Amino acid sequence: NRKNESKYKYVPQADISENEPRNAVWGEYYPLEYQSYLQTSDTGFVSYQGGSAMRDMLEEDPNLVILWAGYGFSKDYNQGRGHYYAVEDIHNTLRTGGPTGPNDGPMPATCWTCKSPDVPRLMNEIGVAEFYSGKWAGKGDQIVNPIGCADCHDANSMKLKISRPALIEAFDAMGKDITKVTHQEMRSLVCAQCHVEYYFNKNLPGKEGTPYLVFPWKEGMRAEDMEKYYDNIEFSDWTHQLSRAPMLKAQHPGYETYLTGVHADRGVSCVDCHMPYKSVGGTKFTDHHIQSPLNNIQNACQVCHREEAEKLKENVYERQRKVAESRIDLEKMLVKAHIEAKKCWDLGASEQQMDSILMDIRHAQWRWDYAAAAHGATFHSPVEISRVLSSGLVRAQEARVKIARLLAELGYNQPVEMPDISTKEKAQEYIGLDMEKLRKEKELFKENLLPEWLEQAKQRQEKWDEEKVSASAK
Amino acid sequence: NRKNESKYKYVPQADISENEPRNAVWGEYYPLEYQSYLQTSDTGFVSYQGGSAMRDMLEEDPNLVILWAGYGFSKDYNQGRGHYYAVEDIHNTLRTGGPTGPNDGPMPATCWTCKSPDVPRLMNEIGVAEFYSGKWAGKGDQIVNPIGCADCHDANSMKLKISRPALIEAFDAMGKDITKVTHQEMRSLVCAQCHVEYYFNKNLPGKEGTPYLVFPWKEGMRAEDMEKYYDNIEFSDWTHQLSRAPMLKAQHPGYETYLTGVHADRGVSCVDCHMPYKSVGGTKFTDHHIQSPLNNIQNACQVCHREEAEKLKENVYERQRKVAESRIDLEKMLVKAHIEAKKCWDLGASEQQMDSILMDIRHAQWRWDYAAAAHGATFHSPVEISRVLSSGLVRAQEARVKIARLLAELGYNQPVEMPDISTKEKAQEYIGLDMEKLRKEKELFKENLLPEWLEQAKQRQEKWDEEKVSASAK
Amino acid sequence: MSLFKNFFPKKRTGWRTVATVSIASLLGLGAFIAYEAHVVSYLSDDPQACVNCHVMTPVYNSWMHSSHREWASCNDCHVPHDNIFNQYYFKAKDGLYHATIFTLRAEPEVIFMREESEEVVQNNCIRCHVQQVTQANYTDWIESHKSDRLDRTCWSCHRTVPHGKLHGLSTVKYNIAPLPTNQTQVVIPDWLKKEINESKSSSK
Ligand code: HEC
Ligand code: HEC
Ligand code: HEC
Ligand code: HEC
Ligand code: HEC
Ligand code: HEC
Ligand code: HEC
Ligand code: HEC
Ligand code: HEC
Ligand code: HEC
Ligand code: HEC
Ligand code: HEC
Ligand code: HEC
Ligand code: HEC
Ligand SMILES: [Ca+2]
Ligand SMILES: [Ca+2]
Repeated sequence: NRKNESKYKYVPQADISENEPRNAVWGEYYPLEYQSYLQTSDTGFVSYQGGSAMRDMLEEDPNLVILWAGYGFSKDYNQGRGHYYAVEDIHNTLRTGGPTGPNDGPMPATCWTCKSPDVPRLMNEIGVAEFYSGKWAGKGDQIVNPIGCADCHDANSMKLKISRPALIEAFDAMGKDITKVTHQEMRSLVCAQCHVEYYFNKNLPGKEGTPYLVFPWKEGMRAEDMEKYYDNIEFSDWTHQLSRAPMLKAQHPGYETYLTGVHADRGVSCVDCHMPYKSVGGTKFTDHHIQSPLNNIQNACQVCHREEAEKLKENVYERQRKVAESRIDLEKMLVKAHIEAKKCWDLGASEQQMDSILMDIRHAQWRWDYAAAAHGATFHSPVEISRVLSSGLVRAQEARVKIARLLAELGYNQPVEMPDISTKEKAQEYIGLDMEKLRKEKELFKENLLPEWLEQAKQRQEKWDEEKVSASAK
Repeated sequence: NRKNESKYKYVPQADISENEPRNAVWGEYYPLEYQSYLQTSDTGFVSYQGGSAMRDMLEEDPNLVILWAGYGFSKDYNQGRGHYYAVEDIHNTLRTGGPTGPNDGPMPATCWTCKSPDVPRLMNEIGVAEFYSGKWAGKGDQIVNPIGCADCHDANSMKLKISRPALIEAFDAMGKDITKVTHQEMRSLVCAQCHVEYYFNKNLPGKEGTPYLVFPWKEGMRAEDMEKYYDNIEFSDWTHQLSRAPMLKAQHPGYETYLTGVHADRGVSCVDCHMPYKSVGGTKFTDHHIQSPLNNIQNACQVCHREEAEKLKENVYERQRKVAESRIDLEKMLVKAHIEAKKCWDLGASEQQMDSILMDIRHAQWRWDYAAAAHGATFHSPVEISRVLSSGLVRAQEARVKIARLLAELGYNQPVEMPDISTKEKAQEYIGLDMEKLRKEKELFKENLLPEWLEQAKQRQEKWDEEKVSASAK
Repeated sequence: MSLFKNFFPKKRTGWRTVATVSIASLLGLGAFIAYEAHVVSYLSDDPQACVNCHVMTPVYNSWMHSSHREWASCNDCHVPHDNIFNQYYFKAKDGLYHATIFTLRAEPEVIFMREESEEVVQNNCIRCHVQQVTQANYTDWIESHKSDRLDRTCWSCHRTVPHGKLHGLSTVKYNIAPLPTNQTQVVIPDWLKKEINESKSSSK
């Protein structure tokens, strides 16, 4: 009957094995989705603060180098590009350094988690904790396919699925059951596997020493809730090189901030805007060209808002511009606070004198980063982001007032001189980074180790095909 | 012909004279509108931060007493109630003091401008500048009818009209022509006659000495634009009693802030929310019960938003709560700044040392007031209001850092002790207000002068009726 | 020729006069109707064109207070938008019909859309909202939309779009503000205009 017919029309009898990481294999059965997915390789669109082009954030805003002094992000930080580049970009970033062998380099294997459908495959093969163990370079030969079908889909039914343990565990920690969500919620939760704040917990009972991927949602998802969570477990990502504050790094809390906005309130999912329906020759399908919706306003916004595209774009930019004003004000305050705190140390301040100042700095910068790191958040939820930034401003000013008093006590009662950090290069020089060396190491890695990884992966994948052919021949 | 017929069929041939100030006279011809207008006398609705009840703002938030030290608002400040009470409330507020005769009291006649339809009548009779001249008490017998029909309507055609010169002059100053606006814009501009920031300019060429009512829009309507305007003409409303900063008072910039919100962007007027259509029996008409739309969500919001009333209310409260957080943070910072600045003076600081600190305080508090004074603005335009508050926080922290350095220089290097201002009474005592005396004066005014005013007005109005009867008898 | 001759009545019967007069009066009547009802303005897209006729003011005012004011004018809903020819054909036909009823004073107290018009409106709802009511990814919103668009009218559920729940000529009491029949713009009363001009010159 027709019902069955439609069932078969939409669910082709695809022969894809579970956790198949190669998008092209899925693409044979779902060419429209695959072809649109491939378009995430396009880097031609630039918006006011987003888009698909490679944008060097440190160059656009050298303040960041100071804020992250002593931490990897001060070496290299770009805006996210399309999913197609996930693996390429993690190869290239200076943050992963230039490993020369499987046990070398600054980063743990956990860094791979959000970059590829090879991840669920490998987790399935070796176990989750085992996956997170060891150096980043230790699994380089295993992970080669950029984010794709197996990250979000079940190979048999094509249903949306959660492929990453961290999200399931985070729901658990909040006392929620991720298997009880609606279909519409799934249309955001597939993204929440990656577009969320995270940290590496090395003290999980039974897994001590492994940098286990955890989403810090136990106390809630607001900036203050996560801050409380981290304060409680006395966690810090690094110690600031200038101020010596115990810092937190916020990474893209995209899902958390989206939830506080009016679109989430109205049941609009990530997919409604970033993967709207598209018609090609009478066939409708979900556009897998995930990108800035401003490059696709007609399908992404005008479905619900019958405003002119120019006006809608201006709505977005206006919110982004307004929030950026406060964000940049807070940034400048933080730069001053770090450098002034350094002056205190230089003049012989004691730990005890610095204690509460450093906590203020930690909290102020956490709030700044929470607001800044989720690139979409200034549109997704401008009122919440403004609130968070204001609370950051309050803490930064507290720090600076205390610093002024302390400096006076230490005999220095005047504005602290600020270094020239007008360009990325100058700022990196100020904090003493040897960029030449870092770049050189990366070059060597790309000449030596990387080609080996790719060759091993190629052989592995070819073997799968042979196995499959011989299996179906049986 | 039939066209003329329709004119008469739908516009009753009311016999109302131009500038008739008595709402009941209009009410004879338009009973539905009049009766709904009368409901603005209802004081039964209280929302999170609004509603029609009398709310003593100084009691709810004693910080305000400190912020306005030395200015009338520190004596008495309530949230606006319904239009029905406009005249009663200006009689009762301690800000207008207890005048004993026409040339007595702290306030100028200009204060009447936004309180009554007697205003256009009187302006027409004696002239605009003459209206603004003299003391508030000098015109008390003339102004007795609360805000009403003649403020917004033409008596013949019932069309919306602008009855206040200040709005027309402000459009002029911006190079705009108010007669060229659309009907929909008029549905907000009638409100913009009063719900706007204003100041009294005593230096207008040709009108020196008269506190002429001016809307400071020449440079634009944003907080920074008006700030620039005031800075340029070196205007200040008063000198702060504690910090001696040259202060600005922002009064309800409701229209200006509304314009920056998404509803204005989408063509939604004040009237759409505050005076929606209403059905009674088989008739639809404009609900003249102007009030918080949260007391009327069905007509005010659900026409456009098919959300549940509870959810819509929560949307409003959520925005108000978030913005209130930053507002209160800024308030607390400003209280500290004023009191710390006072300490500087006490310790012998020089004008020159204080100069830039006081400008920072002026600017920070102006921004705070711009955000706080328009009670609706946290919903009308939460993103813009947040932006303005953040910029206030930045200026307040600049002031406090400078103060900390200056205090150290003056030999005082520790936190300044804060007085107990946990209640309105304590705060008013701290700034040395003799509330007993003020209340006493007001009592005397209400016993002696006020009854005279009302009696004179009654006689005047009775005479009009007699004249009319005899005129129609001719 | 002879056939033609026989077709007309005999010359002397005076039919010519009758015909001339009646043709002239028909044309005249048409012109009158057209003038009386502003038929020409009816061809425009300005909603005020519809309110040339007071019968349309209740619907105008309710539209004015509806969620659709900023997005859809009368013609967006009540005139076909499938092709230009159809659009103007429908307008002309409809306009003459309205004008005739109006001039004859035959308007009912409560007007109903004709079936023909209903179809037009239904198609227009769908024209704007097609994605919301057909697209699979919005079925979370309201699952029945896809079928509802075929077997019932949108406004059987969305009863207030855009004219509200009350229908009928007397449902709006004073249609004051928007009436083009009452075009004298007030905005600033004369006395105030004078005052301001005087005050301006005095300050120079
Ligand atoms: C929980 C998921 C998750 C983990 C774990 C994760 N990332 Fe990412 N990564 C993302 C997301 C999401 C983006 C895109 C952010 C954006 O720009 O919106 C991203 C972007 C990137 C980029 C491209 C942009 C840039 O910063 O230059 C690099 C490189 C990168 N990550 C490296 C890493 C490294 C190194 C680690 C380990 C320290 C890591 N990632 C851990 C989710 C993750
Ligand atoms: C497996 C992890 C993962 C999942 C699942 C994921 N993302 Fe991403 N996303 C990333 C990473 C990593 C990047 C940055 C890639 C880079 O810069 O190399 C990224 C980049 C992006 C970008 C930036 C693209 C551009 O052109 O600038 C957008 C937008 C985006 N993701 C949206 C989504 C949405 C919407 C979903 C869910 C439908 C989703 N992502 C699911 C990891 C993920
Ligand atoms: C970041 C998450 C993500 C990735 C990666 C992804 N998809 Fe999807 N896909 C979705 C979502 C979300 C939907 C919409 C499902 C819904 O609405 O129920 C979808 C729908 C589909 C559908 C159903 C038909 C349609 O167009 O709506 C097919 C088939 C599909 N995807 C194939 C693929 C293929 C092939 C790939 C790899 C090239 C892929 N997807 C990669 C998230 C993803
Ligand atoms: C599936 C429906 C849907 C989609 C898709 C959608 N929106 Fe919305 N949008 C809404 C709803 C619902 C609201 C809340 C207002 C309301 O209740 O009408 C809203 C509110 C807004 C607002 C006002 C909120 C604010 O911050 O002031 C803006 C601006 C906006 N949307 C822009 C966009 C843009 C730009 C896009 C595309 C990138 C988009 N929307 C996509 C449904 C949607
Ligand atoms: C209402 C529409 C809407 C929804 C829902 C939405 N986004 Fe966005 N998103 C946008 C817009 C608009 C931008 C701004 C793009 C720009 O600046 O070019 C954006 C930006 C982003 C960016 C940065 C892209 C870039 O170009 O740098 C990421 C990543 C992102 N969103 C991910 C998500 C995720 C994950 C979710 C759900 C948790 C989500 N979005 C929900 C509309 C939406
Ligand atoms: C430009 C118009 C305008 C002028 C001039 C004006 N007011 Fe008002 N007044 C308002 C508006 C609008 C409100 C309602 C504010 C609100 O609560 O939203 C108000 C409220 C009030 C209230 C009731 C609330 C309260 O503060 O206790 C009093 C009393 C009052 N005004 C007194 C005065 C006095 C005294 C002056 C002269 C110094 C004055 N007004 C000048 C427009 C004006
Ligand atoms: C002639 C000046 C004037 C005009 C015109 C005016 N207002 Fe007011 N409005 C006031 C004053 C004064 C108050 C405060 C009255 C009091 O507290 O005694 C007020 C109070 C209010 C309140 C608070 C009512 C409550 O219950 O809390 C609202 C809401 C309001 N006005 C909205 C409007 C809107 C909407 C318009 C235009 C349609 C408008 N006003 C036109 C002067 C005016
Ligand atoms: C604060 C401004 C304001 C005041 C005061 C006011 N009106 Fe109105 N009135 C309006 C607005 C706005 C409309 C709607 C006009 C429109 O939509 O074009 C209106 C509409 C009307 C209408 C047209 C019919 C309708 O209901 O839409 C009548 C009649 C009317 N008012 C009578 C009165 C009477 C009588 C009073 C005094 C009791 C009064 N108005 C006081 C602003 C006001
Ligand atoms: C005449 C139509 C209309 C009325 C009346 C109206 N709105 Fe809106 N509202 C809109 C439009 C249009 C938007 C912008 C979003 C969009 O484009 O869909 C919006 C946006 C919103 C938003 C999202 C903006 C934000 O700040 O995040 C909220 C919340 C909202 N409205 C609540 C309300 C409430 C509460 C009321 C009643 C007091 C109300 N609206 C009355 C048309 C209206
Ligand atoms: C989209 C709907 C909407 C529009 C348009 C709108 N308002 Fe409001 N207004 C509200 C809501 C909702 C509140 C919050 C009421 C509360 O807190 O109880 C409010 C609050 C107010 C208040 C404070 C009322 C109180 O109870 O204290 C005043 C005064 C006000 N608005 C005047 C205006 C004026 C003047 C305009 C036009 C310049 C305007 N509003 C436009 C919805 C609107
Ligand atoms: C958004 C679409 C839409 C717009 C815009 C619109 N109408 Fe309608 N109209 C309708 C619908 C739907 C009905 C049927 C209402 C019902 O039966 O409940 C209707 C009914 C009518 C009727 C029949 C009488 C009645 O009260 O049902 C008239 C007359 C009419 N419209 C005229 C107009 C005029 C004139 C305008 C412009 C001022 C207009 N319409 C704008 C959709 C629209
Ligand atoms: C000359 C006066 C006049 C004008 C101008 C006019 N109408 Fe009407 N209209 C009428 C009358 C009379 C009726 C009642 C017909 C009946 O029900 O017999 C009517 C009925 C209607 C109906 C319901 C009957 C139907 O056709 O289905 C609609 C819809 C309508 N008008 C829409 C409009 C629109 C749209 C405009 C402007 C573009 C307009 N009208 C302009 C006089 C007018
Ligand atoms: C010319 C385009 C157009 C036509 C025709 C149209 N609409 Fe709409 N409709 C809109 C727009 C634009 C919105 C507002 C969407 C937004 O919030 O941005 C809207 C909003 C709505 C809403 C949500 C707001 C509300 O009032 O509940 C409903 C329901 C709706 N339309 C139903 C209808 C129906 C039923 C019809 C036919 C009678 C119709 N529309 C005809 C453009 C149109
Ligand atoms: C059986 C009743 C029914 C019918 C028939 C129907 N709808 Fe709906 N519609 C609903 C319900 C229920 C909702 C969701 C709740 C709401 O928004 O009122 C809805 C929602 C909508 C919305 C989104 C409103 C928003 O919140 O922005 C639009 C637009 C809409 N419908 C248009 C249409 C159109 C166009 C048609 C005709 C093709 C139609 N509807 C037919 C019941 C119906
Ligand atoms: Ca983190
Ligand atoms: Ca002022």
